Amino acid sequence: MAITILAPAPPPAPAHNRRVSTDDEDDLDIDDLPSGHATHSTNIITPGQTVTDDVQWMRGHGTFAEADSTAIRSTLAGTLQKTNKLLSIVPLRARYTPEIGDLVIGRIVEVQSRRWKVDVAAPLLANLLLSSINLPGGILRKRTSVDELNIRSFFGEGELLVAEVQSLFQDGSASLHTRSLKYGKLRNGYFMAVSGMGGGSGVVRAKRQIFTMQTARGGEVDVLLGVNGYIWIAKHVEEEQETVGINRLEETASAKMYSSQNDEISLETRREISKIAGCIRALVDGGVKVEEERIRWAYDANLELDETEGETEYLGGERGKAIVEIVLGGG
Amino acid sequence: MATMTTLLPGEDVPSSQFPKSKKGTLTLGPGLRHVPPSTILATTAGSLQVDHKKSALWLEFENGRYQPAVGDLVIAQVHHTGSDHFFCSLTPHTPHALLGQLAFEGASKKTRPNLKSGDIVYGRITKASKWEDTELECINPSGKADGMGQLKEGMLFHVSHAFARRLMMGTDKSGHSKGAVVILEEMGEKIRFEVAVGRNGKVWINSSSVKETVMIGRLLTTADEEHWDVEQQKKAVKKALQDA
Amino acid sequence: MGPEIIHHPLVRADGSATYSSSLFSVTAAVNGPIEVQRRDELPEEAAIEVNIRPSSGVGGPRERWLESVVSGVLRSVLLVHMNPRTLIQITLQVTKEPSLKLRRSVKDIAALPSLLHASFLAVADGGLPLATTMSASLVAVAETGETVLEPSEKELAKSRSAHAFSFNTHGDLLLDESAGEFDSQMWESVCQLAAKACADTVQRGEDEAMGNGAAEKLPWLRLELEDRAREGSAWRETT
Amino acid sequence: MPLDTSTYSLAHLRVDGRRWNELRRVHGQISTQAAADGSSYFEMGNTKIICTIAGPQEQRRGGNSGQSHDAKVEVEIGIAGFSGVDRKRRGRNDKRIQEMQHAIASAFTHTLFTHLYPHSTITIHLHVLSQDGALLAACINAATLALIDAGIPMSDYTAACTTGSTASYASNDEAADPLLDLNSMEEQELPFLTLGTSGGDDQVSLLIMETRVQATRLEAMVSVGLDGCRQIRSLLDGIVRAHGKKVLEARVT
Amino acid sequence: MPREADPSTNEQAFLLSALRENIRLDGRALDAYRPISLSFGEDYGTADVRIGKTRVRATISADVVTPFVDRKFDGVFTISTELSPMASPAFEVGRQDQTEILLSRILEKTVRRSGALDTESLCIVAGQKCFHIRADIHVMDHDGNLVDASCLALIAALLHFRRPDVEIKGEEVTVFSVREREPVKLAMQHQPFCVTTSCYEEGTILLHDATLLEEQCREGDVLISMNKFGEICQIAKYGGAPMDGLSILTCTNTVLERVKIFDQLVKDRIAEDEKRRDVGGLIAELSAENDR
Repeated sequence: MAITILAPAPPPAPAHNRRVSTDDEDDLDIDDLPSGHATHSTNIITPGQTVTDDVQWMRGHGTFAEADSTAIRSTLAGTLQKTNKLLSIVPLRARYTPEIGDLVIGRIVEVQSRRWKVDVAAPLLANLLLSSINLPGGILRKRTSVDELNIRSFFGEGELLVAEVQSLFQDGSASLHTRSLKYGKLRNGYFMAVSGMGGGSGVVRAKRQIFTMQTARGGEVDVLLGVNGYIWIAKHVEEEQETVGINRLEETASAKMYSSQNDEISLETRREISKIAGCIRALVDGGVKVEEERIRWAYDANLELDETEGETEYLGGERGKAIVEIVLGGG
Repeated sequence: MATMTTLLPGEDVPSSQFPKSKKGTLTLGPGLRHVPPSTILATTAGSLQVDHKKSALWLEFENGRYQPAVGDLVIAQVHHTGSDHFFCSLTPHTPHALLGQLAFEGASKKTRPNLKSGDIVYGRITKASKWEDTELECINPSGKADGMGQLKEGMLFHVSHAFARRLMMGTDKSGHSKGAVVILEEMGEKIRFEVAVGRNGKVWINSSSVKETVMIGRLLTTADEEHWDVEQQKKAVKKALQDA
Repeated sequence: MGPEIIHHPLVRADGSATYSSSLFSVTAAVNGPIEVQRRDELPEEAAIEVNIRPSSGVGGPRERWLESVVSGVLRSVLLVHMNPRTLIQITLQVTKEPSLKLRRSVKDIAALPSLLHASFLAVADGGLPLATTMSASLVAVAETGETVLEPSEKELAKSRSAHAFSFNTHGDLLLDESAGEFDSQMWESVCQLAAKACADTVQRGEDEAMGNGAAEKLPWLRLELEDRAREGSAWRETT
Repeated sequence: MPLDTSTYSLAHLRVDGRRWNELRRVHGQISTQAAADGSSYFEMGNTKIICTIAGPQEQRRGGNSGQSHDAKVEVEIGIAGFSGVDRKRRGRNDKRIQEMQHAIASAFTHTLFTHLYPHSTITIHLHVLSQDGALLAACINAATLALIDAGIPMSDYTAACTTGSTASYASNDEAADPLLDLNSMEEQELPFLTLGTSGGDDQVSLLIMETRVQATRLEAMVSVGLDGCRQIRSLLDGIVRAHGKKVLEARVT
Repeated sequence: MPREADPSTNEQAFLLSALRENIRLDGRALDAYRPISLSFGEDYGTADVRIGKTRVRATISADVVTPFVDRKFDGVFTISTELSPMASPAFEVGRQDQTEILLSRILEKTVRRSGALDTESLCIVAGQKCFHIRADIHVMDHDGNLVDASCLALIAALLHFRRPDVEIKGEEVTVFSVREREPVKLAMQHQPFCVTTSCYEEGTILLHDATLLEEQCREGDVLISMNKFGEICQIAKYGGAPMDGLSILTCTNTVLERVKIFDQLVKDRIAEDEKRRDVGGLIAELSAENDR
């Protein structure tokens, strides 16, 4: 192993000069900051820092005030966000906190008598009630005690699913549902986890979280971006749109709905799936938010680079940086 | 009072001691078991007590863990909340007793009492069996709370379950305390306070001042630990009131 | 000399007792019936957990063996089916041991009666349901073939064999552990001696045996338990 | 090997050339481990630590903590066999390590807003790569950085450092000088303490001393320690701000 | 996994409101201890300490072992603290509990690391034979303040203990049993005691000798071990509510006062015990014999 001798580091800056006092820190111009979700200040605020001691502001997420003072202080490292009179701190990075309507990908952790416990990368496991899933044999079918006994035939431990957050409990844990044909069990693909919605670089809430990509050699590939940072990349399976009645369609769909058997996936498709995963990983490493447009750009960028620099399977390192550069340059 | 009969574990109750009752049924209290056809054995060392009126027999002993029995009034501590029960603890390290969320005065599916873990309630045991969970309620058959329900504020003091039983015995016709504990009565003449006694060895006291609550609680716990007789109790109450 | 007994020496435990004979001193604490861990749960009866802690050092195989013997005897004395799916937890702390060097096996046998008495008294103090009263005794056989009831340290050190027995009030044998060399004839005579000794500790006061006036035959166990029972309802007399 | 403390009184310079109130080089990085919810790498001189945070996540079953409504903070410290001079393997049950785990966990339980995450657990994993004194202090600083990275709300930074006193307890020398941030050689010879503060007003949240010292010397040691913690806090703040700036830059482009 | 039951909300709230009025549930002053009793067993080296309802027993024993290779001139001294369900059903056999770890660490730092026992005096033949002094702490009843009680019991037991006398003739080492020759006292260099201060209300209320309920309700604690000469042997403030640096310093003053009381208590009890044992001046005679 080669030994590298590092150059001696410079002595630490004399810390005495940098007094920890809010007066010296960049003054925050709360008044000038535009209100709204999309914008936050570019100043970093750190834990314990006083945001303001003006009583006109209300404290939101990421702030606190000590019992005997009116000063609003930060509890996080992040940026300031103003919504009318409400001040909150958006952390640079945080674990996913569920919100109603979020599309999430989860993994079954525990099967209970009438519900599943699902890991969605949140502080608490999410609940999926037996009554919140589509049962095979039609949406309107009544739930029976037989279904309760057969609960493992729908989802077993370790299986993956895509669902929507239906409601939140008092303690902040989510209740999920899969009562739509686009939700349900996941198969034929590859799972990856990046950090989720928490202000960090990861999956962001976008118009479309599920989309299909036409790949160069491997046919169509589905990409499902869970807001919680879990991502599923799978072979696209055409729904058999035969000339059957609407009821019939549901029946055939539901028969396959809870299958855990993968279809035949060609080597080419597998390779394309791994390339898309590589692109996403490169984006995350480069601090770029993960969303449909950026993934498509990254994929195209990689194809281009394949031609100019030769094909490679590993999309990290130099290749990753090159992809990110192209993406940031606008595709 | 007749000489006391003391029994050792495994000894039978002499038939001469059976209550002379017109009723055919005998009620056996703690410390005794029935072995068919007609033997009654002691399960621990204690003194035999007979109530001829109620045709009841039981053994009295001092120490040990509280064993739930139907009809006992107890002070229970909410441990956690289930979908339709509160899981309560009667004594530490024993399985939880169930308290129905609707077993409160005026409770309905819409207006359930909001008890959090750590809150205490005064309730009655409705089910006690070695096979099933113990169950509690805070409501009379008539639908009234009758003093039961959540105990707010105040302080909980821990005494032996035998002492708690004595505290709950009340007074006889002539106004004498049956349980030979007069602290609460004596104190009640001078100070206003609320009290609830649980058979599980817990006494809840609430008064307008911290000092008084502490004073009453300490008198009770010391009386229990040091086996004060009535005279000692009276003296101690007097002294405590003077010092206050 | 009768053994020395302290009732309820501990505050936290549900029942406790200290038993001191000329050889050993043991403090027993019992907690129960309490919640049992799933792995130890018995569907029809209470689980019994016995823990023996030597006065110095941590317990080893010999303590584990003593624990199994003690819990076996207690299982036959306690009405375990009265509290199914619960735990009765007994901790025995040895605080005094013979200072003379004894053979391992003899010392273990010698400890048994003290351990059993301490745990029985603690269980009785804790008000746990008991089927019967029990007593235990130690007999040593000297090199001369002479049997000695409740031997002293020196007698034990010089003994050829040592025997621990336990009987309930009906004279049923609950425990029989021996160490050393002996034949079956010897065993039988020792057993009879022990049975008599055990019965003596709980005989009724009115019995004629009392009239003999033999001081060492005082039914100490009965007296202790009765005293205790009276104390528990002493308050009644003051009214 | 006895430390030659005599040179100190001459030049007022320590074995590594520092003055009495000088910290060693402090270096920290944030978000070093992509897979963790939060992570950091922290150096105090030659003491080097990697910290990763898992959680807040649902409490494992069987914990049976029933009544607790707040998140539980757990700490696991792994000391690499090659981290010290003697290649001693420390088992999981080493009481000294368990004590450190407890100290760190209870220090952060108080500064983190654990009530925001009911029934969940926050696990702090600390991997010690190299030790050269101030082990506990470095662990606390590393954990502070990683917890900030994990976005878990806290009332303020928790910053820690060690202070010692020149001359061992044998000589009751009133003229003993306090020393800031001891290296392992100094720790072996001199009485020292680890001090952790949270919040600006010298609020001591952790203080551990394991060596015998005259009570009269404690005051000087504590006050030097408080000053050291202030320095550490501002250094930590600098690390967080630099990291934040980098993240924001990437986001804007 | 059993654990100590949490006190009810009412108890916690009441305890704090009482403390705000400077009232403790047992009527003590904030810095007062519950009645302390210290007694010794028949054998040497057994001390029984009761602080209120808390009861701890320390037993010292000695045997002869080979010293550690890296410490040829030192004897071995170990302290064992194993909590059993006797003290509280919350303690499980064989599982290391947080309370147990901290108790054992504090005793280790207070007594062993501070050099209270002179381990060099335990050496018989360098590198070959030395005494192994073993201290067993048995907690019999747990009603708070285990650390202070255990530390007191341990120091008292160490002072009370006598190890067997030895004689070295060339290579030959004879260890005399208690019956053969009067055993000798251990060489103690100083007697440290630990005092726990519990804090409430953001460190504004400080009290000593907390009961179990008071311990369960406290925000933080500072454990300080000192000897009567004013030397601090150990300070441990593990997290908890932050405290003013200055109030920790003032803490050490009250701790020192308490330590002096402990020191005197142990001294008096030891003297009483020796007097009791020394019936007819027998010991004096024997020790005189030993001295020659």
